Amino acid sequence: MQGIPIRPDQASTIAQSVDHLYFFITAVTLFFSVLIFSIIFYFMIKYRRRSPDERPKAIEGSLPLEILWTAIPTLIVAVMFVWGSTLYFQNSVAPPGAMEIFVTGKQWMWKVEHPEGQREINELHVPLGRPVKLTMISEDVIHDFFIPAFRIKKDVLPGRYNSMWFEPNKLGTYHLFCAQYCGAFHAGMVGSVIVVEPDEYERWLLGGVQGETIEAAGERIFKESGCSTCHLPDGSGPAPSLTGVYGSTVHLTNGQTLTADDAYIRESIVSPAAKIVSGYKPVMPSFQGQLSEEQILDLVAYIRSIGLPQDNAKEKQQEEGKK
Amino acid sequence: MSTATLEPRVQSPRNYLNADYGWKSWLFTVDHKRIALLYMVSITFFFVIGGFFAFLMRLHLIEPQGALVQPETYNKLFTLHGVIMIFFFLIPSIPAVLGNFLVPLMIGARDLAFPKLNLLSWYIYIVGGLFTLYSAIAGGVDTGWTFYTPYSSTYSNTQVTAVAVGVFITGFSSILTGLNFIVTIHKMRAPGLTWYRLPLFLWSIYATSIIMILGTPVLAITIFLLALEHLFHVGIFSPQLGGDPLLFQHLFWFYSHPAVYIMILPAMGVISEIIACFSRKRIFGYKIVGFSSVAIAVLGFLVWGHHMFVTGQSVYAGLIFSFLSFLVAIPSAIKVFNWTSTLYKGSISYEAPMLYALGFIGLFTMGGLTGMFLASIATDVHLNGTYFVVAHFHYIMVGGAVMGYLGGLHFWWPKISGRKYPNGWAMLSAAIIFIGFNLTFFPQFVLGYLGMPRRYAFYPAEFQVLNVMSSAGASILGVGYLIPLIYFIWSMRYGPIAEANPWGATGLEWHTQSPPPTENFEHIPVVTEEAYAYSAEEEALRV
Amino acid sequence: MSQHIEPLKTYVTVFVSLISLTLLTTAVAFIDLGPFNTVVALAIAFCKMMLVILFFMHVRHSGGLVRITIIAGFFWLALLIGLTMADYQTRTWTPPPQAWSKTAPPTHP
Amino acid sequence: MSDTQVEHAEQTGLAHQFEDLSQQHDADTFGIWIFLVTEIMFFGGVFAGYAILRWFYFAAFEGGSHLLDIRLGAFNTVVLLGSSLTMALAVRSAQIGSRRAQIIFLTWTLILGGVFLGIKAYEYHQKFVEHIVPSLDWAPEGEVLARLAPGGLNHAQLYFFFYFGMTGLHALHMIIGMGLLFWLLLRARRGDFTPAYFAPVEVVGLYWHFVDIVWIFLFPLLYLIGGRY
Repeated sequence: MQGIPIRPDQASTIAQSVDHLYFFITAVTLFFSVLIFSIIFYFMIKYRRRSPDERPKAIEGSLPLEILWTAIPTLIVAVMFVWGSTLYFQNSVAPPGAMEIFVTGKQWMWKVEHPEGQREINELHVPLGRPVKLTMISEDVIHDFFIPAFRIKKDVLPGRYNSMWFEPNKLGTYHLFCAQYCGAFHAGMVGSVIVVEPDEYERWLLGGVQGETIEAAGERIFKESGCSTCHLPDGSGPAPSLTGVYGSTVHLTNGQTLTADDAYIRESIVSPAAKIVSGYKPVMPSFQGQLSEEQILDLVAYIRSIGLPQDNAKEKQQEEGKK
Repeated sequence: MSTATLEPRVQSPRNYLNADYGWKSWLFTVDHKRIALLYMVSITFFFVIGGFFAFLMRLHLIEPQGALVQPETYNKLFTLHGVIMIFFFLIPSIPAVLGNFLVPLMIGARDLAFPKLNLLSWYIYIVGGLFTLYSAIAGGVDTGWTFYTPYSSTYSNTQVTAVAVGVFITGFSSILTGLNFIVTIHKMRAPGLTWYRLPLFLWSIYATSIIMILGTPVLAITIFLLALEHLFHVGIFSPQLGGDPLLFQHLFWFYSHPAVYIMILPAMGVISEIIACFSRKRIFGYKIVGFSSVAIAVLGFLVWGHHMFVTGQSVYAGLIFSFLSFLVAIPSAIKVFNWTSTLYKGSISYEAPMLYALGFIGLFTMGGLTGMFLASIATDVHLNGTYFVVAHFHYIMVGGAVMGYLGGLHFWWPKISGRKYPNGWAMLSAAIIFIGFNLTFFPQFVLGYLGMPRRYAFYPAEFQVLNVMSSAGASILGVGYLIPLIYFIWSMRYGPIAEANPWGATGLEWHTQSPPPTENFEHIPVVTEEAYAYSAEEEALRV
Repeated sequence: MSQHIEPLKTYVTVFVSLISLTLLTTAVAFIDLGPFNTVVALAIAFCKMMLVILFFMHVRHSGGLVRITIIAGFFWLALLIGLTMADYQTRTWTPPPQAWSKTAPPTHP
Repeated sequence: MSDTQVEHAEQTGLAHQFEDLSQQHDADTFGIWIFLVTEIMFFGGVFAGYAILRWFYFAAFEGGSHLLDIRLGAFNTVVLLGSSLTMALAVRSAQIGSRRAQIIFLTWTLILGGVFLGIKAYEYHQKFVEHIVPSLDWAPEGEVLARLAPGGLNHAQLYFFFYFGMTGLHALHMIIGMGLLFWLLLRARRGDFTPAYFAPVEVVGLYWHFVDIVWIFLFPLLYLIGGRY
């Protein structure tokens, strides 16, 4: 350690742009602090009381001045708002084709699952220069996945998928923190993010225990948990076929329609009665508490893989949009 | 204006302090001034406890692996530090102590509109405090003062219910105090005391009361529901049954963000009084400063979502809340500019209250400006939940609100106690607090930017240097807070007798004797002048 | 005390209107109006509230201060529900997730 | 004793901090209005939660709502509106200085409040019989189960939590109000209230009307979800 650290690493594509805004606000803060401090010091000396009976003239105020120092801060914060929001808005949606990694938070560890089935705990290996989208859920309380070097964080909620994305642009090992208080060993829910060259990442994926891919795991759970006995691929069972469902428009018994996404698939597993597909009876039991969030993620991945092909899904959405 | 009673104390010492004796005369009093003193003693007690917890935390954090306690204990320390400091010290500090003492005096009334209700508020506060102390003794609570579900409702097996009940009960104390102030300011002003003649302290107390009555009930019901969840697992804030943890956060922050303004607005009012008095000038832009208090109170209700930028709140709601959060910065900036301009061509003297007031402006400016990092979503994503947030709100709440409270205490102490305190020591303590404070909390800005999350019982070694600096500053700060405690207690017995108006201040409270008689004024005064009539012309008119 | 004393007849008329509105809202519940059932029920409740506030609570003869106080109360309630709802209602506005793809082309050469 | 204090002693019911009864009356009524605003926000927290979860799980809330007895709900609304009328008349009697009428109307208000709570208690009892009390006795079966199942049992439990939470909070306010009414009744019998001094009657009256207004909204929000056709 050399002296006192004052800046975290910049290791993602957005880190630099966030820092620029950070420096801008810092500059504004410094400017106004110095301005106020020096004016106060100047007045304190210049207008110090020279005799006990001194009575200064009353000054009521000045409208032009009030307008001036309302307008200037308004302009400055307007710039900050637009700047900060644009940056945030741009970064709120992952670019198409980002590779996806699943994260499950649990008191007090992070479980990471790569699409090829490689699993790790409290570590996250990612390839350099490739956008990565994290889909995250918690098994218990609220956690928060925070990578300071990437300038990103997002709460990991129980019962709901949250996602965020980043594109690492610097090799190295960086801190991973839980930034939402989650109980006794909150401070121990830390790990590291390891950015490696893409080919090294491929090698890493192949190394270690050669497990099944995430879809394969999902398919296995689909069979083991008995899903496949009702959800027959041809739709002849008591439950709708799941082939081609993901990304498609689903019609419900109450007349509503929705696009089948991760949240819908998850809800249908844990509280199947909430949204019943038109033409079917609410006979499915809830799997809440029987499947872990990791297993549900595997199932979601499997149902995605038998869903609409991506191009079709896009076209379909565009059609819906036109209507 | 009524004539000040300036008879020698030896002959006519009758005042609210010696009007009656014995514990019953205190515990059953309905005199707002005595109730203010009851509050003062109780919040000082809680401040010492909360401060002690903070001291232990800073001591613990000297070493990366934690020097003192187990992580579980550390979690309880910061939770109780937050709960006690916020609900049992900061929120009642200026309103319930200085506000209670001064509101009737400043408006020329004999008491608040509902004196019995006022006493009831104190008892409610004490009952809430006892629940909280019980929870601390019975094993503590480890949810953080924010009580986020589902951790607090389902997973924490500490004394969540006791502390929730404590906070719930104390909420009603705050509600009733706010109600009392609003009715009193509306209905009990002395003849001639129009809204635009009110001291700015009353404007800010009024704005504070609005937040207290509109925000606190939402906290009360939220905490109540939380306690039900913890006891019966009803699940509207927990996902097991389909409830939503973010719903809790929405309801919680609907109060808890405006609560920050409950702490800072009265301090701003105190600062306006002090600056006017010690520069012998009317506050520059009186009306604008007054209305900016109300603007802060109203806007403060619209910004709570900035605590939830990274929770998975909708992107669009985030944009709205970010925009509104920036808007709150503007009335705060206006206030700072107006205070600074008040000094222009003034006659500035440097007594202890003025040092506290100037310290307030400095620290509040820093605290307010660093708030912009957190209002801007892109930077907040990085800084949310880190030590940057901790540093920011301590600059506002400790650098701002506590500085304001101490400044006000120094300013009105002669009126409250009838005694003077040693000015040299007071100025020294103001300087020590200012230095100690900055040393404690400035490093935390850097820590936050580096990415150190808050509420960590142990941390990576590279953060150690800054943490040690912070802990060192905390020990200086602790000394700074001890000194006033000692000389205030000393002055109650040994301090020189204070005259009715030791600072040469305007305002009705200075026109009655020190300490005031139980009924405040012999005759209800008639007000014929604006607030802060310090100029020679206005002075001449008065005589 | 220059309090306005409402004639007995007013109270009785208001009471009869309130009862009628209660019967009306109950009756409407048995008619299918789709989502408008809720709207009508709340509109009727609002009318009933206004009757109680204006007549039983004498706000018809109260000063501006009381009126502002009441309006402020409901305004803040609307803020609480409205801004909270603003979050929930707009959550789905963000683009729906993309379907599965694990072979993303690297964006950096 | 100063002059003002002598005057104070002459005006019955005047507290020491006020100049005259008119100021006191103003402060008292304004005070209760402020208090009612805090009550709006207090109930508002639950209403906000209700609004969001009902929006999430409309079907479940609808199913739960249909298990409530709409006739009892409507009848209770009428009872409570009646008590509001008698309360308003009690205030009017105080204004015109009729002690007898005050006592009669206050008694009727108390009785109607009691009837309301009695019916409410019966409804609560029914929920225990049907085992649809969230977390304490949650085991719906038979037809009840069949009606709740479409919306999901967990979510129906949330509805019933809101049902008990909101009506319970309302009933608590009723009980407090009845305590205050009883106190008023004692004071009215003693002849405390005159056309010049009746602020306590008016203040309790405003509170009672507010509690009535809360019920005016609870009735459609809990009993009439999604209609009954």
